[in-house]
Amino acid sequence: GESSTESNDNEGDKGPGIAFDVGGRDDHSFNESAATGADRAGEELGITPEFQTARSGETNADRVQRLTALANEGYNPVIGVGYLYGDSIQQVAADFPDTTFGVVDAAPEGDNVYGMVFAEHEVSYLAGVAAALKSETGRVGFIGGVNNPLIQKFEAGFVQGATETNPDIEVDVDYLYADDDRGFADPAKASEKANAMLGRDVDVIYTAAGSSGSGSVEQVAAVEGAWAIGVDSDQYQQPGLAEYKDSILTSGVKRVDVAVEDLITAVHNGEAPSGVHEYTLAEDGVELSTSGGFIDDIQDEIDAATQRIVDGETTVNDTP
Amino acid sequence: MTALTTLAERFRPGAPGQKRRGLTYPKALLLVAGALFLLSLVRVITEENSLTATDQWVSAMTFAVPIGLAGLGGLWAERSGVINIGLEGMMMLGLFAAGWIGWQHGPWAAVAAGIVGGALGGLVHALATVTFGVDHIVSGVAINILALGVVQFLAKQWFGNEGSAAAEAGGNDKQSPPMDRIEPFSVPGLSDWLGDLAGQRWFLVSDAAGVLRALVHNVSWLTVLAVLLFVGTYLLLWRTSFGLRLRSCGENPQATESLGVNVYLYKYVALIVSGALAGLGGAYLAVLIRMYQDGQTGGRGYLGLATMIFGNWRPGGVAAGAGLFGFMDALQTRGGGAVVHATLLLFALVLLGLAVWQYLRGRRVVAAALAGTAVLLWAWYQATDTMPLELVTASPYLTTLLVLTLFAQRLRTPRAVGKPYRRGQDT
Amino acid sequence: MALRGITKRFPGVVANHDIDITVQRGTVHALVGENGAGKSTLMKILYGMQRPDEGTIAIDGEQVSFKGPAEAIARGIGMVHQHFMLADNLTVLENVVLGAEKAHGIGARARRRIAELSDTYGLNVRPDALVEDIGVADRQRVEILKVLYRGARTLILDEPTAVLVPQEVDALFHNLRGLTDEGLTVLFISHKLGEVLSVADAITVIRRGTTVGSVLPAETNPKQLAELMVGSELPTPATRESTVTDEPMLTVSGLHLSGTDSDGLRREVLADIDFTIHRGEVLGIAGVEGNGQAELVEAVMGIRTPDGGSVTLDGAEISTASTRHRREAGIGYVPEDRHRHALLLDAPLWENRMLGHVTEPPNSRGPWLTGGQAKADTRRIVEEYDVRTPGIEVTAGSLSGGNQQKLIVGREMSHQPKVLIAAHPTRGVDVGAQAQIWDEIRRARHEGLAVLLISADLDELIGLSDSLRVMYRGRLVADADPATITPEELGTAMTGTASGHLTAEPAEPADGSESTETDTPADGSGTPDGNDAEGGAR
Amino acid sequence: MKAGGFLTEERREKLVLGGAAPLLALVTAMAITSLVMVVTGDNPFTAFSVMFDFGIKSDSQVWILNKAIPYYLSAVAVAIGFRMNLFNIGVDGQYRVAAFFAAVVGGALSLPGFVQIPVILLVAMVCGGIWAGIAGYLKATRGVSEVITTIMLNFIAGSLIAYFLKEGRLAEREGNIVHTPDIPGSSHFFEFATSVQPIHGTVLLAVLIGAAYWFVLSRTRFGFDLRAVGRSESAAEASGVSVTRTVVTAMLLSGAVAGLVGMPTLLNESGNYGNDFPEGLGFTGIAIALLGRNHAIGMGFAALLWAFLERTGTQLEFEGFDQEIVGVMQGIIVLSVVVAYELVRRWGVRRQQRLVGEKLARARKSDNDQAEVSA
Ligand SMILES: Nc1ncnc2c1ncn2[C@@H]1O[C@H](COP(=O)(O)OP(=O)(O)OP(=O)(O)O)[C@@H](O)[C@H]1O
Ligand SMILES: Nc1ncnc2c1ncn2[C@@H]1O[C@H](COP(=O)(O)OP(=O)(O)OP(=O)(O)O)[C@@H](O)[C@H]1O
Ligand SMILES: [Mg+2]
Ligand SMILES: [Mg+2]
Repeated sequence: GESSTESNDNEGDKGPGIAFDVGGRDDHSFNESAATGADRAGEELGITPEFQTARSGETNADRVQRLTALANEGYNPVIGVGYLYGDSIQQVAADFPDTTFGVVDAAPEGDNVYGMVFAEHEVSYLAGVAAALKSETGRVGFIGGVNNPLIQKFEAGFVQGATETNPDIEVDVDYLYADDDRGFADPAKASEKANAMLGRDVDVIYTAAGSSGSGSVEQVAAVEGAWAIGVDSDQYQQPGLAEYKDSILTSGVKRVDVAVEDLITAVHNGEAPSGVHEYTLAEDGVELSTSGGFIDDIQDEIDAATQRIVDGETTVNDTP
Repeated sequence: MTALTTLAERFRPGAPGQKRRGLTYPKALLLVAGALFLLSLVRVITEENSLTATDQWVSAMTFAVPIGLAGLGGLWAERSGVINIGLEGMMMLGLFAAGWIGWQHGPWAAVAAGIVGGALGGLVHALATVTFGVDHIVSGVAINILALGVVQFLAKQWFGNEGSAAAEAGGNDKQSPPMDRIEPFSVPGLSDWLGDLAGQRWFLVSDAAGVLRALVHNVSWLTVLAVLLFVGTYLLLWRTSFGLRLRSCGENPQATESLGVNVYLYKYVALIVSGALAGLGGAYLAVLIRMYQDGQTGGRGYLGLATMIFGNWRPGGVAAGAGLFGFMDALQTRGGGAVVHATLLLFALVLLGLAVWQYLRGRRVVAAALAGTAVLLWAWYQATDTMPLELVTASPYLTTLLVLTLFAQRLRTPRAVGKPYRRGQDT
Repeated sequence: MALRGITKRFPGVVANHDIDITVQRGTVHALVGENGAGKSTLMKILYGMQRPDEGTIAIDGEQVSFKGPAEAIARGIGMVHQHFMLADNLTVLENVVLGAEKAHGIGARARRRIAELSDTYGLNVRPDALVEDIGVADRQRVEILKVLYRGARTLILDEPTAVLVPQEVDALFHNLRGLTDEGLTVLFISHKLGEVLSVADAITVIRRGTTVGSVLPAETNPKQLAELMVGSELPTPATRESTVTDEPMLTVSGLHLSGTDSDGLRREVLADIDFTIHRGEVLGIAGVEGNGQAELVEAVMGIRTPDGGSVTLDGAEISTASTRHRREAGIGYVPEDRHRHALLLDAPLWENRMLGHVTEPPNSRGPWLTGGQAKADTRRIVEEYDVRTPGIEVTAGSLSGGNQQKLIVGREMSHQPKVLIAAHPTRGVDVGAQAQIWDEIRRARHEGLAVLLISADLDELIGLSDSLRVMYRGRLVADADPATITPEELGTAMTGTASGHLTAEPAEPADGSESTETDTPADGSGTPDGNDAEGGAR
Repeated sequence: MKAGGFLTEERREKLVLGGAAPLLALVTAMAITSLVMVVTGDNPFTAFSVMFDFGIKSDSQVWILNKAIPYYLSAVAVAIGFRMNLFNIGVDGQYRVAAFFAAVVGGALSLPGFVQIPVILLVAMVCGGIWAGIAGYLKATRGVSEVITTIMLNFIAGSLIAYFLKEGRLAEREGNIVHTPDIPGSSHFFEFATSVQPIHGTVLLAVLIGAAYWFVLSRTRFGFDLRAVGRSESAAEASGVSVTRTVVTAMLLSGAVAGLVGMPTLLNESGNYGNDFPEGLGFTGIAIALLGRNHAIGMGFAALLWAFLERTGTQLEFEGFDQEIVGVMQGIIVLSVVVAYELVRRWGVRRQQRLVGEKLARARKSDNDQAEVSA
């Protein structure tokens, strides 16, 4: 019979199509951030973005299909959110040379593919600086959801930032799972990990574990004088964590929204960006949030550290 | 191994005065004391104080309860003769229902909702297996698939709908809005006194105090409820006529029917309770993290099934199995590699003890094998200081596998479990 | 109690048709009839387990209609089923009080009541024993106790004697007499006409689902009764002309087997078993169930691994051979429990024909099955052995017991075995099929087959065997000459009271062989746990 | 004997019975799903027609076929266990372990394709077999329920792979993905070109395995033994089958086939095993084996149906439906299929017993008549 491609000939005039990771558009994390960016762009440009979400347990074929369908329906750019979309984007992009594809957290190749990666290690370095300065016990902790390269970037930056600020500081590093994406959705486990760390006199905990993070924040909030540091978005603002916001020191924010908004705008303006772009501290692609004002007192040190990184004085490692 | 062996088991030349199997209270106490002693010993040797720390045990309980509740649910079902591999699905239903009701009406309502949600799953299983006579495993698997589908579908419809009240309150496709907390409680004087005692680091005494303190310090009300359910299950199933009837449905339903007992009814009741318990396990998770979140059950229903077999279809055994699981899980979550590394020594000692026991019973080969394994573990312990995260994560599963391998042959399945039963049919 | 015009139809079968029976209070009333005559069905109707399609039941002149056993129990009716209805994993006490907890609870009061009943009727049961640990006769008494515990005034016993030795039967009858003296009524089914005549006050004969007559024991004899039952003359298992040769076919020596029970203790199951069966010889082994016969058979078949001793088949040592190898080498096997050990109930007949001989033609060539040939051969068996079936594609489970057994015997005989191991080959099989099976065994024996025969039916055992051994607690304790021994003597020997060579007293044999001709072995109730789990495997 | 007449009747009946159950199930499932959609305010007819229209597109068909390949293999692995009453929940762990080590070996070697592909397949089958064999061995020798061991082994498999799937151990890093070294292009499986996307050559592998499954089970002595054990362990043992050996063998075979589950992905798509390798195919296999009644062809249809639902579910999103409805459909279909099969089976058994009874009654009646005549 005819293929679904043949039956559709709307060419790239439908605005952006966004394919989310399993978390979905309201995951209070990078998916949500991407959605915010798309919505903002949509509002400014008068277009409506299409959002699609992955099911749990998807394979590459499912992602390929989702992206194909979006491209096929005429959405442009088509953006995959999450590194899992890396391979599939590359594959689909080859079939739709006139569409621009974007992907968050991955760096695939292709003339019409735009990879948006973030310098998580740089912002984590700043988080490490803040943690080291704020810690009274001299022990800080890092909890990763899954021990994979992406989360290792957070770890590497955080440890480096903390130790370079205070060479005597002890950093507890722990992961929830070795290789199981459950690590991004297991608050109970994160909560136990945090509780154990707090029991070992750790008083600042940086948690890079997706939705598991709330478990950790909750434990920290129960301890007087202890601080939690969030990731991805400004967790101080997050409605689900409102009751603990006074314990959220700061968050290492990835401006996925900015990246996505820029890409949509560019495509709307007839450009077709390609290649891999790293959103770094230098261009505000990542930043340490200041809501709550808890780091106002150490803002100078943080600014100095930022400057060192921007100037290339300090090179932050992206692997532990 | 095969059905033929049952002939041998039945054959008891001049059988009078046979012994009843199972643990007597003194034996059980002795075991507990022995375990505590070993634990203290290992604690002192390895200086891993968290082995007997209160927080470790509180956390063990937190991990153990949902698995234990699922296991208890499995026990109800299998004691009535129906295999319930759908526990995972029933747990999901409980988790979902709790999250759904919880954010609107508070955590206790969530608990009730979880129970109802799980019970509905149990009812479906009863309908399929008892009324329609579908193979138990087949029906259970189908329920797991269905529950997953329904829960994800409804979560998207009810929590993630743009502009809905739930979405406003923080819900999304994968999670419900948060609910209130159930505050844990501590027994005032006792908790502190035991805390002081535990702080002394005295051999055995402080260890006992640390462990016991977990029972009075920061205890979740739901844990209390779970403990009551275990005790209640024991009393109900082994001390009342209701329980006798229910258990005999799992042993010989034809005989039970012939004595005027409505076997279908008992199986229905058992399966609904089974689902309700699994649902409560799900609700426990929801209350713990204060919301429904996709994938929270994470295979705990299957683990519950494992603890049930591990526990020889008895509440005490299920509790012990879930406890072991919770303990290992808490150990690895809280302590990581170093602490799990310490348990190598613990296992080596336990295996050594078993080896001695087997040797005394005249089983030299088994004893030698156990002793050999113990030495290997000890050597491993000596040669390293920590364990890789991957192995640590696997430790609860490896432990379960090891324990079952050692003891599976002493287990006693309800006779008629898994057999389709039709009223008035002989076979 | 009066049953009037009872009719019960099953799909395709009229199990009961216009049954009329009147039972007087305080009597033992026997019900006889061949396999499948509808006796059990009738009793189940009386006990409320099945509803009659037509007809009425009156108790003490009052019409009743039971919706389930509970209502029958409430009216003082109790039933001991043909197949034991006990939960093995529960204690005697638990089995007894189950369903009747209201009466005395499930604790100390119940235990007292059980002890009381046990004493009153001399039942001698131990309330805290696990049922799986007790013997068949004890189980039987537990079943009776169950009924009495419910305060039954009418007892239905469906073939209670099938698995008992004569002494145990006597004890049971003594108990029954005690009951009727107390004013209870006993309804009693048996295939053993001698027993029926000795214990019953009245006898009703059922044939093909309907009552064909009521007789008083004093006015009839076993032969007449049997002819009334079957409607024709009966075959006899007697076989006298010897075909025994001196060529050893199967030699078992020094066989020893011990098993580990669930407490981890080792027990001796078989000890010092020695025997030789020659070409053309039938060796019968007598023994109360559970004395090691089943284990002996399994050890010879290679299903169990003995810890000592040797088995030699036709000069070849097979002590360590696998079951399959032994079967290929020429051992045929008719197991005791056909449902569990001889058939795949859900598989069609032709697949069942392959079972146990799948490595031999016509079932396979090399590693490949030859389904066509197997089917053709199944048709032959069905024809030759008169297996009543609509075709070879139906499942084995849908055949009646007798026809299943004919198929099994046909299958085993089709491979020209050198040795046939037959455990209760005619248990639960009706007289026609029984005669056929006996004929088949005799014919093959004539051609040189050696047979190891195990049977609870002493008449069959005596009638078919060329030599007899008695097994007790895992040992062969005595031997006997079938030409002279009587069932009673053999029964006595089975209880462990005799050893060495048994010789008969001169006067007995004539009477003994008389009753031989009329008794039909009981239905397949010898496996007390026919509804057992097949292992705990899941 | 009117055997001939009966047989045709029987054959006809078999056909009717065979067709009745799936039909009943499908109708029930559609009815219930429609109900759910109506309750949640969606129009089921629109949804079904969207799914149907999209599902019959040529690229959809290729996609469905490709997607069904691992599902089918997984179902066969599960079915081998089912046929002898072994419940292998561990296919999931088995295929992951197998695919991982096969990928490692494939990435390390660079032999010509026609040598290397078989080597990779062999490694996968051996690894899968070993992983399942552990459960089989423990069941056979220690009596440990395979249900538990395979569940535990699934979790342990995850840890095992996680240990080796690290940069510096057996894997390399590429952006945020860690994966085993790429298998040389020459060792990729061939594809069938079509007017749309190519069809994966591993479809042949699936067909081959399916045919072997059918043939071994129904046409060989070994298959007979295996089925005998599944139908009655006690009868099989008494008939001379070594139950313990059959258990171990069946688990090994099941594991070996499970080992192939990851191959279509590895050899036709990814070319390596990374932390984006699909998980959970083993559980899907259970559902598909149930749906297809462990039947070689039935499972094929079931796998295609599953893939069809997944393909068309995504399309539903574009029309404003929730794709999660597909999960509900899958659950309902499985449940209604098992219930429908049981009902139809029971009806068949009753019919058969009635036939036997009638036949017997006829025989008796004629016996009676004869007896009366002769009397
Ligand atoms: N539940 C049933 N469904 C269909 N047919 C049945 C059922 N129970 C019994 N029958 C049929 O009814 C007939 C009578 O069976 P019943 O069990 O009453 O025989 P019986 O006289 O007790 O035989 P036996 O001496 O072997 O115990 C049998 O031939 C059988 O075919
Ligand atoms: N519950 C039942 N439903 C349908 N048919 C049944 C049922 N029980 C028995 N039958 C039929 O009854 C026949 C066998 O009944 P029954 O067991 O009473 O016969 P039997 O000759 O006494 O066999 P056995 O000696 O093994 O007890 C078979 O044809 C079987 O199909
Ligand atoms: Mg009967
Ligand atoms: Mg019968």
